[in-house]
Amino acid sequence: MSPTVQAILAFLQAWWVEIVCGVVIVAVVPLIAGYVVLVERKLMADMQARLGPMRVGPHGLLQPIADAVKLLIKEDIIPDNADKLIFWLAPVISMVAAMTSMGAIAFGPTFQVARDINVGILFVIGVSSLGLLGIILGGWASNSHYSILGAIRSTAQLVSYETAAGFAIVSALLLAGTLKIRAIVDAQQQSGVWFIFLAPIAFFIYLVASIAETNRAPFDLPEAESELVAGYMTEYSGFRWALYFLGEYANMIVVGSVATTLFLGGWLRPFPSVHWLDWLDTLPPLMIAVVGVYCVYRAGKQPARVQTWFMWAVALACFALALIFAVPLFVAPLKFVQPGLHGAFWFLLKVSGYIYLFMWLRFTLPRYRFDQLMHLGWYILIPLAIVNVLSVGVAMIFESEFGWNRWLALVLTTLFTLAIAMLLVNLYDKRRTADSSSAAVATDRYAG
Amino acid sequence: MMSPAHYLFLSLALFLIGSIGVITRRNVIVVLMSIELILNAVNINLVAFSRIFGDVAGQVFALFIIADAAAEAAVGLGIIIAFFRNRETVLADEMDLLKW
Amino acid sequence: MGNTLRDDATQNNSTLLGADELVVNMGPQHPSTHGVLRVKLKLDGERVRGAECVIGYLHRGVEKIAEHRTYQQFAPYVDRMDYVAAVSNGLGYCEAVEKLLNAEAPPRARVIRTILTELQRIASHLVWLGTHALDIGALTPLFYCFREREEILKIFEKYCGARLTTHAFRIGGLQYEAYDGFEKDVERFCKDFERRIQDYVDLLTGNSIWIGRTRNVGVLSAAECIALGASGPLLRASGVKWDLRKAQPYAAYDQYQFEIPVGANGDTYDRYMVRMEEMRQSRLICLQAIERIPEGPILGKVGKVLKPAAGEIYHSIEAPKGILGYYIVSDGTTQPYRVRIRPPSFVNLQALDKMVRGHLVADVVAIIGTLDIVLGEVDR
Amino acid sequence: MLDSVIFYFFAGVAVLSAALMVTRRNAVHSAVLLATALLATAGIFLQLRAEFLFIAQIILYVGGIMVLFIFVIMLVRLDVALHQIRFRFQKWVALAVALALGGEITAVLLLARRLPGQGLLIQAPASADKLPPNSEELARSLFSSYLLPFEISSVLLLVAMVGAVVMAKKRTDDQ
Repeated sequence: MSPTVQAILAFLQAWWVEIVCGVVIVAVVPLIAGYVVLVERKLMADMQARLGPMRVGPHGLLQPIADAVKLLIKEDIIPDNADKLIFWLAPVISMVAAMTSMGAIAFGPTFQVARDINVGILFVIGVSSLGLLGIILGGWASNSHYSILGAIRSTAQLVSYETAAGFAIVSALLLAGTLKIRAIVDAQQQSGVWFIFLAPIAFFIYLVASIAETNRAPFDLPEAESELVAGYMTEYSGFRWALYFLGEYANMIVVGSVATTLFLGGWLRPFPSVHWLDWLDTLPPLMIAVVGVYCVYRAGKQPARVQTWFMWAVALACFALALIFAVPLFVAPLKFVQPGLHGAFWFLLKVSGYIYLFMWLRFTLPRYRFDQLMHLGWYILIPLAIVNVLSVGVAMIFESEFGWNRWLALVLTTLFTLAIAMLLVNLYDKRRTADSSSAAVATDRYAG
Repeated sequence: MMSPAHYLFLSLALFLIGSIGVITRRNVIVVLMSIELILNAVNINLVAFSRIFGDVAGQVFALFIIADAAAEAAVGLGIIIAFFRNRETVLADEMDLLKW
Repeated sequence: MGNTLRDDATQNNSTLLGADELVVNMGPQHPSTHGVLRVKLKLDGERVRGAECVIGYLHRGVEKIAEHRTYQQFAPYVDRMDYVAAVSNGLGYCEAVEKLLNAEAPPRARVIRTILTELQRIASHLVWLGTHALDIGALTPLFYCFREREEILKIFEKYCGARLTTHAFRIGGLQYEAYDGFEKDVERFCKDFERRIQDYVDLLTGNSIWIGRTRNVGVLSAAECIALGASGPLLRASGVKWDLRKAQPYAAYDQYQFEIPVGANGDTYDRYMVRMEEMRQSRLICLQAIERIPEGPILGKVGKVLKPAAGEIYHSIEAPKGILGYYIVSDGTTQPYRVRIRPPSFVNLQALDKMVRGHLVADVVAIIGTLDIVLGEVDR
Repeated sequence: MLDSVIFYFFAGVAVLSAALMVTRRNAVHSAVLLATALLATAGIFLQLRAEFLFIAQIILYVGGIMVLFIFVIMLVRLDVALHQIRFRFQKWVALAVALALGGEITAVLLLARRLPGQGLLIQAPASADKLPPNSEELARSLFSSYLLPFEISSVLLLVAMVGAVVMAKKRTDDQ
């Protein structure tokens, strides 16, 4: 064998785990994103007293596949004198950005594609901010006056909320003291409590900023503007549009996992180091078993026969999964599997909880106007985030220099930041309502 | 291990391309981009030697250069926007008036 | 955005930086113009300098048709004008012709007419609330509103067989007797509706984003309202307490107690509160009405062939959108010489240009929503 | 072996996209090519085990400055089909100057090794795994020995921000 072949074999020998995980991620994420879309449509329907997609497959479960096939078959229209190269490149950038940032995320103590690079969280944020390029180039390449406006607006929104998200993450990193994702979760294990309780305001700022960053819910201005600008995705159709769409949902998963790793204790079960709560370890199999029982209960009530069979199949799958989760708990030799398996369960549970919150907000809240959105970003969120970094830093100093108890320091500083937040909010409300009502009165006395 | 000559030649190549860009291109925005390229070439040298001498100072300085490049790009583009709004052009050789 | 880039570019040199007076079209096919309305917005960057409405896309020449139909034959056309509140259109027309014939509908017919008109007012306000909230971004209220409206439409369907363009009334009274169980249905709806209104209030009223998007948007002062001839919730939100049901009672409104909600500073939020309160009041009217529906005939002594004496009358009622007026001139034959209709949406639409000035593009959608216009009525 | 593969790959991408960037007619194309060149240099930083700079380069350069460039190109609504002649007689002069400069520097590099005593004292660089953790090391020296330049560059950034905003702001007052 020639040296190069040996070198390649050696390379594969060392890195085959990462390559396999990478391939799995690239294959599975579009599927997951598709099913997140289905879950969102079903949830929206449930909250709006209707049924949601029921036609394709039992309870609409094959809808994402139907959508994917439809989008693949759909004709790919390229607007005339659009910039062909960049028109093709833009959705690819936004999808690639979302996928690569997913590579560094640790879905469990064992499932991590990029084996713990020591700039961990920064890598995830840096690469997911590349998605911004995809949006701008997409807007520019489709060469229509309105998609450029839409692209500029969504970029302005993304840039301003990324700063706020950055500061929120900095204050969480202060507590963790390291950038490595695995080390952050271990830090939360040592301190025995999730960082959401130590820095609640940072979590709240990151929540709001991440909603704006994925262009969703009250901030979904650019592409959902019912006025006249229809957003940067207008000229895209068919598969290119699907790339953008999957990019958005993959981004949502990425943002959810960053929040879970930083604030919700990654793959730790609630109250990780409280030993008399160890029965919580048995929760994963129990929860899945409960879902199985619910499916059995619903199976009887299904109108069509195929739906009853389907419900039985789902129930069996749930019971099997519950068994897989339960086995390492009781069978001693399989004990080593338990952290990896249960960790992944807890992680995915928290991420889906976070995404559920995204969806919930989308169905209930109306949309911000663009200037209100920028006003919230620049005047309230960024200053508050900076003050929060300051206060967490000060709390850390109190704890290390003057030996205060960590909780006391953090609670005090959180209250201080809350006071600043109150000040910020009504300082600007008074000024804003003052000048906007004057704008209305200033209109000419048309009617004598 | 890559000998320092590799990095020197790479940064030289980037530096030359950047300077050609600065000199020949008429569009001021592309000139600014070429300046970014030159700064990048310098960064490569700094980091290469900081790696070879094992002293992290080179990387710190590279960080300062990135910060400065950001500031320079921001101000440069600000000037271009102001200039474009008054003279409707971004071509270097039409910027011949000191005060318009 | 129906316009194409070419005519947009020719009208002005709109480089993004130097975008001076930019004329942009909204509609006629546009998700939030409530029908085929084209609005030409004069924009200065983001601020709106003025709005010019181009209407007529839905003009069917109803008034001209009226001159070649007998009075009874024209009644169904009236429902097609404000297709969202067809029952109150019918009430207005029938009462106008009865006034022309100086006939009088029997008391039982008047009470049933009042109940159906109030139910129609609730349904029309529900459509307004659903679409208005959808334009501003809240997805859920639309489905809650349409769920309640479905109950009302079921009652209409049981009563006269039609849901939207009902043609429920006849000149001189009613065509159909109230089906048995009518009172029970209406009562069940009213009982249930009180809890439902609380759903919308929870979702929107206290919502800071909703307040942010509607407070101080599209302000109309009382004087401006009166000068523009705006009527209905627009007028009442600006502080003018004027409701024909109280000022010039018709049908059986004088027999019931209900308040007229009045707003303070005439912005979109006040109009929202006024209409929500109106829905509650309509519910109270229905409850009071079904307690005692008088017995008796449902059709007055109005002959088969209506030949009113030559003359002219003007009769107006309080439709959900505002004052709906009928000016009928008869020349003694069976066909009216002229039927002139004063639609509230057409008149309220004139206030759009005034309300939109100085606002952002995103507010134009909220303002069109709060005007609650229906293009069938605007274009006739 | 792996190092050189990575180095040649990134170096090739960097030089190629830089060369293309300078010659492209469409400004947005050259912006995208510059972004690829910057990403390639980030890759080279990674190969030199400077992870923090790798991520700083991505966030600041590609995520920040390139966005700024593309923003301005879009705002300035640069007419894409600006078919003006890109190069003028300067092109040949510039090429000559660059080649002369290149030749001179390569001469210095090659000769330096042969002249005794002038060459750089180059020992073998520390092997990869014994390197201290990069970001901690960087931070320690940034905030200890280089604290003053750090503060000065923050002031520089502040001044640049204010300057850029003032210049780019639409003159609504005196227009």
